Amino acid sequence: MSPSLQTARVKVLFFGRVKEIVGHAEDSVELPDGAPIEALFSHYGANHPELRRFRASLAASRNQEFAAWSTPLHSGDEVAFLPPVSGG
Amino acid sequence: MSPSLQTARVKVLFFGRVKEIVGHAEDSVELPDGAPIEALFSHYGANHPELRRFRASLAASRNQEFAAWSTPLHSGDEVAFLPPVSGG
Amino acid sequence: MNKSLQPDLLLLVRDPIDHAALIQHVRAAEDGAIVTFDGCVRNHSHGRRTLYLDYEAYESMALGKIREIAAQIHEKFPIHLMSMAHRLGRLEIGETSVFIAVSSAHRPAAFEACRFAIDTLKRTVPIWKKEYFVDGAVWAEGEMPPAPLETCAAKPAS
Amino acid sequence: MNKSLQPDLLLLVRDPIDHAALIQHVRAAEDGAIVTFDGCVRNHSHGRRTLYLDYEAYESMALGKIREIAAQIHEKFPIHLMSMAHRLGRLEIGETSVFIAVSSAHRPAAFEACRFAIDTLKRTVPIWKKEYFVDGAVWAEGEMPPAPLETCAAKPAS
Repeated sequence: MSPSLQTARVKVLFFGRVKEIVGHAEDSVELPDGAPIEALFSHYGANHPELRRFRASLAASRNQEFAAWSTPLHSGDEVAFLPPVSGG
Repeated sequence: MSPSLQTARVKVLFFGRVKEIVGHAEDSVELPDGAPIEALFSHYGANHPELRRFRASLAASRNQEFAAWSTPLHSGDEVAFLPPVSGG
Repeated sequence: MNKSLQPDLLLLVRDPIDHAALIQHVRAAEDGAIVTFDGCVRNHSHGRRTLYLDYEAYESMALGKIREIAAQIHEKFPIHLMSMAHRLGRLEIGETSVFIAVSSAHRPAAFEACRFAIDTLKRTVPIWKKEYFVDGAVWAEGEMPPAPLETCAAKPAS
Repeated sequence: MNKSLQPDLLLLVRDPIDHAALIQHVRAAEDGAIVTFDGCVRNHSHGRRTLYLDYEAYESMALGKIREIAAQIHEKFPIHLMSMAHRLGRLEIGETSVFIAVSSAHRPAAFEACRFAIDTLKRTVPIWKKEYFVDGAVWAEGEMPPAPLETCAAKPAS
């Protein structure tokens, strides 16, 4: 049972400017179990070069908590790439 | 026209605990023109010894402005001896 | 008092304070923030159960001091408008004794001005509160207003 | 979140915010102070005339973050109750986007907690505002949430 043989299906959510770039609000992606959030972002960055320009200003979340980009992902996780917040 | 020959009539107002001690809300007093607020207070203190106990916690006002006890009084002035304020 | 034209709403009232009217007064399309302070009658004071309060004021001077506070906060903080009302007479538990509303483009000014207004009111406005308990009544311990400078004019010319 | 039993009123809403209900929720006989913050839509932003705003949220996470703010202010300040509502969707000029009410026995806690709540909301709650002008629309410049620590668990065991 090497980690690379297992896959994880995660739910991905997009908001604000990121949603406009990606073109939809929600996605479902299969990736190697334990892959970091960073790897998931690279997947979208490859398809949407404009997204890479915003990388430095984005925060990541996993299961509704802010998370480091190195956080490993597992099946059932919910991930989002969050632009700077501007509520209030 | 030495100052001591002139008299001044001033209006005196009492509030809160001071009003309860003095027994009324308003008074009109004749005193030498230029006499300080302190002298007016002594007049009431003589009649109401309990008032003298509160002297250190009282503020004086002349014409609706806080005033030093040494402020000289003239005809038409409105004076009050104000307990510590507790609005709000 | 160089701001006497400012259209702030400053009141001493004997009937219940109309919060909505005071807020409406400061609300304008150019503002992004409104901060309000509502001082209400607590059911306890120094560990005793309060029945009701009675507020008394030196009304003409109190209004003058409230106008001074309004002028000061316009000088100190970039706010738009303020309203302030203090109620007098008998107040029951839960009723509002003082209400302040401040509007500004950005929130720090509204927060700081509203706080300054109530803190200054409690130190300088001649209003007194008598607290009624089951077993008696006391004048609330108050605050001493800032002492004015002694004036030399008191000495008669000799 | 050891304060999950606290009966604070914490809402995301799509209809106009009911200020009176939020204030009523925190008002109690043991309180002497209620401080409120009303964040409303300004008619201008960075020198341009705003037509309207549109707010979007990551709703489940935003509610979680708002509950964290409530738990934090109960830990930090001796307050009694708080209510907080943020509106989503299209908002016109002058409408309230966020409203916070905090009650306490004495005023410093209510002021400080209310200020802490709106400051923290603006840094940590995933809500985004799009500003519409006559000549276009932009996402408001926002604030970066505090960065979480990098986790070592990311490295696969080799």
